[in-house]
Amino acid sequence: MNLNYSDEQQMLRDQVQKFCDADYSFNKREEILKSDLGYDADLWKLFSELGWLSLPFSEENGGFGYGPIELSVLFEEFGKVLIVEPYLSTIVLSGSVLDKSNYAGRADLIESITSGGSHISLAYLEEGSKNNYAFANASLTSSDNGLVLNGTKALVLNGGNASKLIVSAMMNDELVLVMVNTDAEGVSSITYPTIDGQSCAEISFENVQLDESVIISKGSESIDLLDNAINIATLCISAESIGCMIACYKKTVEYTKSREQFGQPISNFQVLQHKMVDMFIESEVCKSLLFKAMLECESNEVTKNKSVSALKAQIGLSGKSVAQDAVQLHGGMGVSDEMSIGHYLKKLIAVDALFGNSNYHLNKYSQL
Amino acid sequence: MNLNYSDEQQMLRDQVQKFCDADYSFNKREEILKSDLGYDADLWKLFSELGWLSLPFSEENGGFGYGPIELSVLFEEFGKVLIVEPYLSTIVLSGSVLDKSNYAGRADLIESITSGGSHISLAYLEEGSKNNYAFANASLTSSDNGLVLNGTKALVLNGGNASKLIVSAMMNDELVLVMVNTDAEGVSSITYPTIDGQSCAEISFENVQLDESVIISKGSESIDLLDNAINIATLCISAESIGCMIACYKKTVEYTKSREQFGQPISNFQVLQHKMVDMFIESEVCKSLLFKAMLECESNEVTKNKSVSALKAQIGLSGKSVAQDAVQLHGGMGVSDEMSIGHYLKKLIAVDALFGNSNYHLNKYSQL
Amino acid sequence: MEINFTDSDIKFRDEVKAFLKDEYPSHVKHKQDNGIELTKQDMIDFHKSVSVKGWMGYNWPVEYGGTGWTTTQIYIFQTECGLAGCPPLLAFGVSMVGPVIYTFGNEEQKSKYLPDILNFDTWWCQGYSEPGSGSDLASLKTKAIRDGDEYVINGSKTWTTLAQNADWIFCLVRTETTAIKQEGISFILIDMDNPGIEVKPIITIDGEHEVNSVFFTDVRVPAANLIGEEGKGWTYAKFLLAHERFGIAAVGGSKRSLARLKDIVSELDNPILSRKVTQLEINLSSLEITELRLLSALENGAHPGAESSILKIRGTEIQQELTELYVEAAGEYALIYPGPHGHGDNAMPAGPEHAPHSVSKYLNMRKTSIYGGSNEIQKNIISKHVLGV
Amino acid sequence: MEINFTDSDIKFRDEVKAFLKDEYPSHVKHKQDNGIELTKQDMIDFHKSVSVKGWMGYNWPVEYGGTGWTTTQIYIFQTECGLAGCPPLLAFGVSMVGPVIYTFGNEEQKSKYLPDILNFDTWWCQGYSEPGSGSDLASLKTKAIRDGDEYVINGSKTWTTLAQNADWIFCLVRTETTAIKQEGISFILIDMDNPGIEVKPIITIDGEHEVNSVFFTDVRVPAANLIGEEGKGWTYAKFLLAHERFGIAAVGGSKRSLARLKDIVSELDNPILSRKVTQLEINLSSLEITELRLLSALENGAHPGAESSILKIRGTEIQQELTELYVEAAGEYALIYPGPHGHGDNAMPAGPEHAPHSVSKYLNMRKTSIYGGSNEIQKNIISKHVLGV
Repeated sequence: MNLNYSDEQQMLRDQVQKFCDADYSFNKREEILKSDLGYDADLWKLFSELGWLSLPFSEENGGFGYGPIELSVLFEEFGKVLIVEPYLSTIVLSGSVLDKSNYAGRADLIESITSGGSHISLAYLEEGSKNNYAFANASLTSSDNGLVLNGTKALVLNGGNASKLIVSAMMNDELVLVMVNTDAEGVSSITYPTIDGQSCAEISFENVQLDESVIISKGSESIDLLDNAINIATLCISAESIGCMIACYKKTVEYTKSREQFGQPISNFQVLQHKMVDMFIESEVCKSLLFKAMLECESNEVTKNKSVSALKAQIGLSGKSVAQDAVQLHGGMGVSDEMSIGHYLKKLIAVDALFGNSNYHLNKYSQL
Repeated sequence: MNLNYSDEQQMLRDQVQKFCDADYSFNKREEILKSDLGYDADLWKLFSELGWLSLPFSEENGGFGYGPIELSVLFEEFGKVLIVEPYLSTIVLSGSVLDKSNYAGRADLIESITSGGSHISLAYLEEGSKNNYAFANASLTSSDNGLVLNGTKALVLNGGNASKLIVSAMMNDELVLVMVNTDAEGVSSITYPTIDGQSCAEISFENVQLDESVIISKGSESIDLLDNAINIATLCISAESIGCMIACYKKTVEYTKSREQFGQPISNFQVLQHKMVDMFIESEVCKSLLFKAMLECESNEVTKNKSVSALKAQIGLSGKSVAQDAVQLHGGMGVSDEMSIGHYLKKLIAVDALFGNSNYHLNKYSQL
Repeated sequence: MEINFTDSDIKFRDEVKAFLKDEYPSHVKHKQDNGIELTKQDMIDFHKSVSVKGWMGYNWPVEYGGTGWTTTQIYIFQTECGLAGCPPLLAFGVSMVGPVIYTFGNEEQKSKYLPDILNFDTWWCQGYSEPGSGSDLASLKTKAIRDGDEYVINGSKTWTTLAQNADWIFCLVRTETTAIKQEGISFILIDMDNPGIEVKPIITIDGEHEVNSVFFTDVRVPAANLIGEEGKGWTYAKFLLAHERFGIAAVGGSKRSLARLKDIVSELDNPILSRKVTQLEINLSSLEITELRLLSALENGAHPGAESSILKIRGTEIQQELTELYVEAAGEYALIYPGPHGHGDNAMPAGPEHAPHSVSKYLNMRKTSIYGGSNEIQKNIISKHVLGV
Repeated sequence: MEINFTDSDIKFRDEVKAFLKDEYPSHVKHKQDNGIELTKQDMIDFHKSVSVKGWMGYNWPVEYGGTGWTTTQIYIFQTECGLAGCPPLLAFGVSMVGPVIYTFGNEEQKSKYLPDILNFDTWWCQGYSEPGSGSDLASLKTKAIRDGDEYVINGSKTWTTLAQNADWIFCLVRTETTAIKQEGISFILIDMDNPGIEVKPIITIDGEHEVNSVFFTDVRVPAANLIGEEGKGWTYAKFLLAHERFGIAAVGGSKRSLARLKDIVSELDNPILSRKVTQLEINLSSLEITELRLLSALENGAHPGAESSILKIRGTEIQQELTELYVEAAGEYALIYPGPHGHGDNAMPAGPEHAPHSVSKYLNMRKTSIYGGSNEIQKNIISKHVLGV
């Protein structure tokens, strides 16, 4: 048993941390959010050059073959400064599907995203699918000219910036994943802002003509690919949340020490001190559950699913509690959009909404 | 709308409070608990002389015809000093059944209990009945010589001191209530201490011979009698709990003001102050729910049951939280049996166990 | 003890209901029902409808043009407005500066300001908080220096709600530097049109522009605008805070919001969320009775003091938790953030109908445990004044 | 990073399991499994079984007769003992006074006391708290006045666990009155057979006699019993507190208790209670990993400090909540209180088998958030030392 980070992992953390401290101030982030893309294309290129975009890909696909521990290091640091670049969507979600698939074009596509050149989004959800991604209303049917895709996918992360989509649909009662160009005829989308400053899209497919080569996987393989991608993504956003929680208590400590009321720094008030201690404890508790989930990734289905659901459920509860207290202890400043603290709250609420919220996972956990 | 106590109610409170302050010290209570009876027969006589034992009975049965508001005044004050006399069992539970029944012998029996001369206990529960008192495994069957009672009743409050029992049993698929002498042949009991210093009994009936005159009620009338008695008893123990909670925060305020640590009274610590405020708020919140339940006693079934379940659920939650905090803030002294504070915790845990605990009533509430 | 209202109170309630049914402007109602942000004109239209009915002075004595209602009637009026989904009546004029003027102002001031408040011809805002003062209100620094018949005001106020719409502001200003900071504070009325006043928006985390910073640079205000005595402003400010005791529990609005939440959750098959709704319903019903108990005590001549801080604490906790449960009910659709202006009437939001505004409402409500004396301060007050600690 | 134990740790764990299976005295096991209170002799029998195995010094270096185990091995040993339902190993000798003696004592003291600790021939108790000192330990007043070759001790100690069974007591005493209260405190060992010592039971709310008051009247103790230097007792006391860091989380015992609770609750059709059990299970699994993380950091040469207060806070919260849920599972049968001695082996308790001891255990566990530095004090420690507030 050894729950310490390796030297290599520690080096990665130092590298990411250095970047975040130096090049990702809250003002910089605000500027990025105001831009049309909603992320910084230059920084994305830099991520590529630093090798970060290649971290999780297998060596055969040109990656570093890193696992969830390294990803969690990256995401924890990302969380601390609220990075908005679409790493989760392009690299973790779509990247994992491609990396594990037997899709013929995967090497080129992985190269296209790890080079920072293009984005692929995963369109696996539909309205009302309630986190059950083993089924879709979208359909892929055979026609004289090949295949026809119809349906509407919901909440496609970064969908507005993607040139390609991995879409789940039913074909002969089997779930298939297919690769679709966003500029194909019959594809239309509406982009919505998300609470955490990013964006997602509702994408409709109306008689989109495809050929057999677009099929990535069929049946249980599709479900396995989605399961794997979403599990890893869940670990990533949990690590990101822990970064947010750490930032929340540190910023709150700093703020309450500097803020004077009734002739003394408000950090002198014991009730505030204990609230900050609770925030610290919540972040530590979540970190422990993250460790458990990361280290049980390769265990049997039940163990793995239990540890992921325990983690995600707790992240939802703790994240909300920590960020709400952070806002409360910042007083009026806490609800001001100019201060960073409220944006951690928004990120943590966004994380809870992703991949099943706290209620969903508590319920799932108790049924496993 | 008027949520103030009337002058008459206020006078009753003053009278009870005066008695409790003057004649029911914690040491006195400790002595009473060590006695064989487990309550003070002289005080019980005094309660009778003061008219307290007659409060809830209708005027035709020689009582004052008072309702739940007056009973709640009495019980709130009782709760503040942890009165152990068996008012709940004899007067509220058995008394209510008799008072509302058409039982021929009710006037004499009510006279026998309000005079302080004897105790009657209500034997309506069985092991595993899960608060469903509309059904019993105990059976009343006809025989050549009259009726025969068989079965075992559980958790009969004050059962060891009762000369008579009101027993629920099934007869021809109907619930009946019958009056049984505890010295009848075939009646045996084991007495158990309860957490709050009182006692209850498990009572077995083995071929107990009875005649038709013992039948108090049949069918839906039995259920109505039990419903009414248990609802009123629930209001009473809720009021008692509120008395306990008030005592808890007042005693804790007093203790923390007198207890010095690190060179100052520990009441100076803001975390302790806010915990005491929370204790105060919980007691107020419960009082409001008690008012609602008392005032909706005569409403339709759903309204009445909802308000009683909301009350009992909250009493369980708040009572535990308040008393646990009281113990915690008393530090080591809080867990010492010599101090009164721990006994409030025990009383509040006992109250939660009675008539369906917090979980039971939350569940019931959500299904109404 | 009697939980039901008297016949005359019931008659009064019916009158309020009828008013709300018939005269609450339908375009405002439509927007409120659909979570669409109200414009300044919408707010004026709503308040004018109350004015026209003669009810703007709902908590004022008759002699100043108020309704002279009993505490119970005021409670009924507020609760019914909440149940009908009205926006809260703006407190700044009728509940804040108005009572200060008719209690401490001179005759000239009364006749100058009170009618405009009752007609909602003046939109008032409140200049109390300053950058750096927070819950320690008396540490305020904005200076008013007497110069002939005028005061010259320099300094700044913050968290000024809807200052962008306001015609006048009432301010606490420092007219003297004293050893005890509460002394030396005065209460003054300032026309927002005065040169030297600058209003800068503060955008809150829900993306709304509801509050502002207000900067005063050499603003010259007639000395006649001073209320009462110079240096007694803190007394008037405390009077004002005590005056606004009820309504803060927001029982009516919360009941309305809970009813809708229950409808939504009943469709969801989400036992954990249902359980939370049950507990919230119990909490709300206890809050309602707690408010009625305090009301009863008041009508009975008692003077419940710091106990009413419970209404602030529990009322805001419930308002906040309601919005949290809406967010939970929105599930994955809580991710989408349409912003405070929503999708307007045209664009079709994605996901279930109740989802789009859940998060902005949630974020907006975070302020309630901070403003009006944070909930921590309320607990300090109870600790000191009720428990004597 | 690797969550699994190494092969040699697994081998070690199997050895511990085998020991517990074969040599944990069966009469003790029977009583523990059935919630029957242990006698003094039962406790001795259990400790002797560990002694005989050579494991009493499980957290001592080899040179003093300890096992020299790694932190991981210590963790495994403690956890397996908890999982097997063993009573906790009494800390007073082996984990408290023992390390103080081998670290600060002289050779004579080492050879006099250590072997008896390892053989469990001496039952130690701890004389720290005094009436009135509470969490402010350094305010202690018990005096030790030097008189020739002896100290004369006057004063009293309280909350002295199992003093009624103890042969010796280690005490903090005041040998000098100093401006800084931490100075002037000394650490001394006292034979409980000394004349002038009186032990009075304190009965706790669960009805148990577990703690005592100990009164010292002109008790004469050889000066040779003083550990280290006069006036340095506070240093040794702090060392002792830091030494006992792990195990306080009680993960093994809580896991055992949770498993049984889950069995009980699975029969109950009580969704609200089930929900609480789920959350508790998650909390316990996070606590387990938190302890392992600190353990790993320790083994890696780091010095986690106040972070370990989390183990105390969360560990006791979980222990307490477990007993709360047992009480809830007992339903109406929580009313019956068999007392700490239960019904013995003969009388048949009423109600479901799991109910009778639920309340006494619940009441007993209330102490855990109070003793060993209350949970409020632990939060003060984290606030100061981790957050720097």
